[in-house]
Amino acid sequence: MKKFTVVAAMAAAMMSSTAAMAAELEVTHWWTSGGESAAVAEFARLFNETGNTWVDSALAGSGTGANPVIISRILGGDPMGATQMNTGRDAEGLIQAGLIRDLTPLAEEEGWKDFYADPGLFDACTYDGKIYCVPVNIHSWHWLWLSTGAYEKIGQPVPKDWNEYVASWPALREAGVVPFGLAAGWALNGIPGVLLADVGGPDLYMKINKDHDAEAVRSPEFRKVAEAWAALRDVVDPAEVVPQFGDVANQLLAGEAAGNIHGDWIQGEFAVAGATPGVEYDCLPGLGLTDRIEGGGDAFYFPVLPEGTAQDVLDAQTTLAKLLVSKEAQVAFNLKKGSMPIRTDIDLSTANDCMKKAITILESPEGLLPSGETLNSSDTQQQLDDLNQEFFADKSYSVDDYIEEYAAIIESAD
Amino acid sequence: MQSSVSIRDVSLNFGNVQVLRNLNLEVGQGEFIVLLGPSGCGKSTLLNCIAGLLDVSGGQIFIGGKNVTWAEPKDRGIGMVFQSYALYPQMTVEKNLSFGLRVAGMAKEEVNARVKRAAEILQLEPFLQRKPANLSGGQRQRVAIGRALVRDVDVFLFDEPLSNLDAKLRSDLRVEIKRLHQRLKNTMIYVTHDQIEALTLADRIAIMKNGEIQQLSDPHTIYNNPVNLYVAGFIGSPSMNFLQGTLSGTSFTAEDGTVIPVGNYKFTAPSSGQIKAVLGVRPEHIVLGEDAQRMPFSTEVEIEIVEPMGSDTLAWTKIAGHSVTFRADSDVVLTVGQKLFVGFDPARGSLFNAETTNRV
Amino acid sequence: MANVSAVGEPSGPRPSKGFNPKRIIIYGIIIVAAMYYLLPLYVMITTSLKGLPEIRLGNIFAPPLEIITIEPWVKAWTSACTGLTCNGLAPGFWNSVKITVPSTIISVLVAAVSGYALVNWRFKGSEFFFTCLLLGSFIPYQVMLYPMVMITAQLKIFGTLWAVILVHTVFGMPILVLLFRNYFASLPQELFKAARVDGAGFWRIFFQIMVPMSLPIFAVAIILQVTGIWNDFLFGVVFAGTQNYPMTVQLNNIVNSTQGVREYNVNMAATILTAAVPLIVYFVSGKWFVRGIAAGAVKG
Amino acid sequence: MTDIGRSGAVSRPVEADKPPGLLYNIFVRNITAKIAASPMVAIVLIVFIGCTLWSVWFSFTDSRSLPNGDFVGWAQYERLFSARRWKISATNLLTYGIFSLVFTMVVGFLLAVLMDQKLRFEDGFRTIFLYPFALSGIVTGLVWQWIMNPTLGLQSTIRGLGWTSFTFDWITNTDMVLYALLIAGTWHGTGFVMVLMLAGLRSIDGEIWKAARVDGIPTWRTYLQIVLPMMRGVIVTTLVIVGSGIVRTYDLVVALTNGGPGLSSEVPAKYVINYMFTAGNLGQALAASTVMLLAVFVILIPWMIIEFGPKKAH
Repeated sequence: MKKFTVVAAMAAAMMSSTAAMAAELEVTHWWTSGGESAAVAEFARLFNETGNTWVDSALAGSGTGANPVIISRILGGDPMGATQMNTGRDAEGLIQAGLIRDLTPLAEEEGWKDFYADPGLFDACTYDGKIYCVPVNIHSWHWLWLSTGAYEKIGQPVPKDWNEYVASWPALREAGVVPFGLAAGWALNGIPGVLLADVGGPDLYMKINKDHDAEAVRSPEFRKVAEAWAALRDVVDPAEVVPQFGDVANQLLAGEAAGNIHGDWIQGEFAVAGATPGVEYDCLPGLGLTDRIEGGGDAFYFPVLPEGTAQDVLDAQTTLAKLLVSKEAQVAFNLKKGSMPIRTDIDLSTANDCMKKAITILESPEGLLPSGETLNSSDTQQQLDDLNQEFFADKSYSVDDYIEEYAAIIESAD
Repeated sequence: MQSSVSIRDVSLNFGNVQVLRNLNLEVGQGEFIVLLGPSGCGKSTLLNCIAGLLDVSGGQIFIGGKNVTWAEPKDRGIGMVFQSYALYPQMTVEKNLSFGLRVAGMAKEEVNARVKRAAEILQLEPFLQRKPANLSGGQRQRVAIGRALVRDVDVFLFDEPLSNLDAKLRSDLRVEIKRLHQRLKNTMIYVTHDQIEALTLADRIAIMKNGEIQQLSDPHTIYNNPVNLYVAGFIGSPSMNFLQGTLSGTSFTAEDGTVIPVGNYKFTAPSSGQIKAVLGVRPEHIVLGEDAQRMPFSTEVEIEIVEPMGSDTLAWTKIAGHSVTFRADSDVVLTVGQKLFVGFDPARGSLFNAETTNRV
Repeated sequence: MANVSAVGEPSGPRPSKGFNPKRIIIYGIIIVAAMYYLLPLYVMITTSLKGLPEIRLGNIFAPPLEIITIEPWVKAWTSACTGLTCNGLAPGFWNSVKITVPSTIISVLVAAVSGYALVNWRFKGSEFFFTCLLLGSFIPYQVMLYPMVMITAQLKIFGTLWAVILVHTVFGMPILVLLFRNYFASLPQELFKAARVDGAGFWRIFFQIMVPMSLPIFAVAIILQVTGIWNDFLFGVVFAGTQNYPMTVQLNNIVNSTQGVREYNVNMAATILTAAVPLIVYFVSGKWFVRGIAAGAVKG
Repeated sequence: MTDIGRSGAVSRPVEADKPPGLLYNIFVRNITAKIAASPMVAIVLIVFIGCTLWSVWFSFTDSRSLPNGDFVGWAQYERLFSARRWKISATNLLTYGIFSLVFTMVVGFLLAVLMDQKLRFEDGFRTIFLYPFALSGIVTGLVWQWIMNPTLGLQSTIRGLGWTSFTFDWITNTDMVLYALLIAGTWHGTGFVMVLMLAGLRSIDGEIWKAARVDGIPTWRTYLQIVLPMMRGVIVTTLVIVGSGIVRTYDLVVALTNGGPGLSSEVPAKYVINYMFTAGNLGQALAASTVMLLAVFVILIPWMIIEFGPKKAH
């Protein structure tokens, strides 16, 4: 992965010295992990090939590291050329203030909606009927990653769905294998949503997240979800929690941990380590229980640049926006990132087995459930995260209390 | 002799610096000794050694006949009063007085009795419940003395106790300390750089310089028969007039040739040959006018500066080429430029060997 | 104590009792405490000198046994990645210098003048302003972020070094003004009065009389500001502009991202490198710091 | 020294024949001093007062990620006080704050007393105790996370030495995580407290010590009953500095535990920042910060009155 970044940097250096007319465009993002930066390097490479220069501003840590910087720089009148940003309400304020470039004309000209796998992906980018951002991938939390090595140790076949996996826990424990590898902090936050959609089913998921139906939370179906969540809580030993999700990837590859629910970007880590699905690890989309997965995208926004900005730079914004969704960029980026491309009309023959599974799901018209991020405000999401963190950490927190708290948050959700 | 405090061959070094040099001092029971000297002469250091606040580098210290060289301050039977009062600011006067006793585990009645007595002696009764911050400087110093008093000890040590007070209070408190000594009759060792305090309070004064005692005598002797130039110059205000010259036999020849007969001077030893010498004369021993003519030495001088002091008048002039001050009665009218006769009796003066600086 | 025996008549210095149990206990405690305080630094340094396999084997307290490698240091300094640029910490170091030097100078000067004005040129409400400053020191900095962005944007200095200087001046004010105010109050007022009688004005008294007498407290203020500003992440990155991302941004990127295998040794080397400037400041000038604190901070 | 007129202070006597009016007093008198103090005044008025009022105002709105919401009355506060995470955060801060304050003050004082014993290498020891103060909260958190991490740190090392039942899992243990925070926090802060205390000890008149020795008061009692009460000024200054640091505790928590496990080490400053930047609920964040500020006011104002109120005259 180092090679790509070095090549990109060299390319950038050469471009800037030879193509004097080219514009420099600063791009902020928080893709700093191994797989992520390899993926973003593909964007940078392609952008630099257009004669422009990608000035990279990476800031680790989306919420606390990057977000304050990005928002305050746009607000303060020192905007970057383009930026990754959380979709939804964060951007809404900036859009209202007229600080984000309207991409509707470009989208129509390029016919984006025609080739996007799911036009619903634009929902998160749309405000007052206009499009303000470019989703560049679809990623999903709905994956159960399993370690083939761990199951060899206990002499059992690799589970085919969540239930088999749960059944294997005692044997794993006995063999000294960590049943569920977990990274500290935010890595926990995606798991309850996965259980909700896959153990509880898509209907329950939509009732709760879209309709904010508190009664659905009090239903027996949701209780099953909560119990699964509690079971997971009980099998995880807090002392075994590792600092980063990349560490979990390593645990799985080493057979030290048996399974993990995590977003598809963990594949980037597997890829960096040179592992192949079906050999060192296995993957079950929808936990092997359902063929519909929830997904959302990372998106790029283009701030309105201050008056007097050279036309070159404005053109460079347009160039980048077009490039991000181009076939070439989509293939290159998503293969590195481990996420699904936003278009299905491209050749992904080099994709690995896991991605192919995902593409199959995506090709079915109903395959993609809208992401919780777009249905709930980040405020509600934060409250749910807080509840889940607390529930998970406190083994005496009862399922009944959990359901009641959950219902209360859903009731007040807007 | 009944010795209360006895200092034997005490020396103290801080690194290479010798602060006290083989010092000996016997203090009698009930005696009031003042250690006098300029700052840095070692007087406070010596007091701290006696108190046990500093360890000596050599020698022994006896208090009340006991060898206390290695004893803790509290076991030496001393009480001490400090320049900054060193009162415990957050405690009332009463607590300040009693704290040490209570820490030592003394019975309550006894503590109360002692505090009561000290407060009575020092007239502190009205202030017992006040904190030091609400007392005047003089009152604070009395509390500090009281803290030594309640310890019911034989030896009181005072470390420049009055130098933080203004002139008026200082002279008031000086009298109080004298009165206290007369009443209590215990041994007091008192450090000061103020010669008036020393002269008024002391039974004996020890003049110190460079960690050594220069002279240890009663105030009268110190004043009239200083053993060396240093003591002579240090004691007395305005200080003693010095005339440089040569001494041969019974005649002193000043540098400008003026001859002063010193035949009636009481030499410490018979003089031999001719030596370089200094003749010291106190300003108040110089007399004017007709009286001057009767003195073994007299001369006519011109007044240069006149300083009326109220009780008397100081005048500046030159004798034998040296600047000289003399004291005249306040009735005598002196004017600048006036010429008159002055004279003195060398017998009342002091003669020093200019090389050894010792009295001859 | 009155043992007047022939043998042991006390004389000369008090004998030190061979080994004095009290001293031994004191040194014992202080050495144990010192070890506790040094432990993290030790762990950082040894970890940064170990190879990755050795780190994963366990004992974090063991000294590097196999090979002492400075490769992590070289990597952290020259080639660790921030996103796509892999120039290590070196560029950030110079950016941090660019931010720290002017911010320190200006914030300390402003605070010194304010403290001086508070003590010697009292004006109506000066105590009120000072009280507000002290209370202000309890507000989490981040709360001020939006308003400060708007203020600097209004002043048209957002994204420049001036903005970051302003922000550090603002947030350095409470403690620095407290220090200077206390210190100036402890100087003899006669000096100030004498200078005024001599006809010296505000600035002349400040520069020719107060400043030369206040070097200890300036040392404290400079030490506090240099370390504080150097360690800052948020203000530097938000206000100083794209060209001036401080070193802490790179540190944050290096330690908070998983580059495949987590390179603990590189992380630790990067951490030490980033902390080096404040650490050196303390190791070298700790004495002045202590002296200055003793001179200034003691008065309530 | 003859530049009369450069300062209003000096030129004032010239106009002494007419009594200065109010306007004169406000604007002209000591004009240079006022200009010089104007940055401070501006900072106080605009930033510390202005921004505080701004925050308080927007805490009554439903502002999302940008300050542009509508007035909603007490709604944000109602929600704040019913939020479990806020309650946990506030309780945590209270527990951590009290422990941390007591601990840093006591340890700092004890270290200062030890340093006061005429040690050899005093400078060296002092630097050792002080250097953590030079490190940022992030670095402190990272290092201690590394040491206290059960799978890589102290626990595994000691187990590796043969004591297999040894447990030191505070950062992953809900009940103990605050104490893990305390270890790192006191490690970071005690050196500074020690320096302040040492300065306080050294500022005490040496004759007090002599008097206490003559009175036969044991050393520990002298420290406790005489010297400590005399250091009131230093102690108050230290409390304010340490206290303001504790209230703002954020970096350390983020780096060490990130509020976990669960919510068990959440603190108010983190609540504010999370809702401000991650959850995009500025109104909620500002309501929380307003409550924090109010709490500080309640504690500090009585002290301010005692400390600065009556003795205005210098």
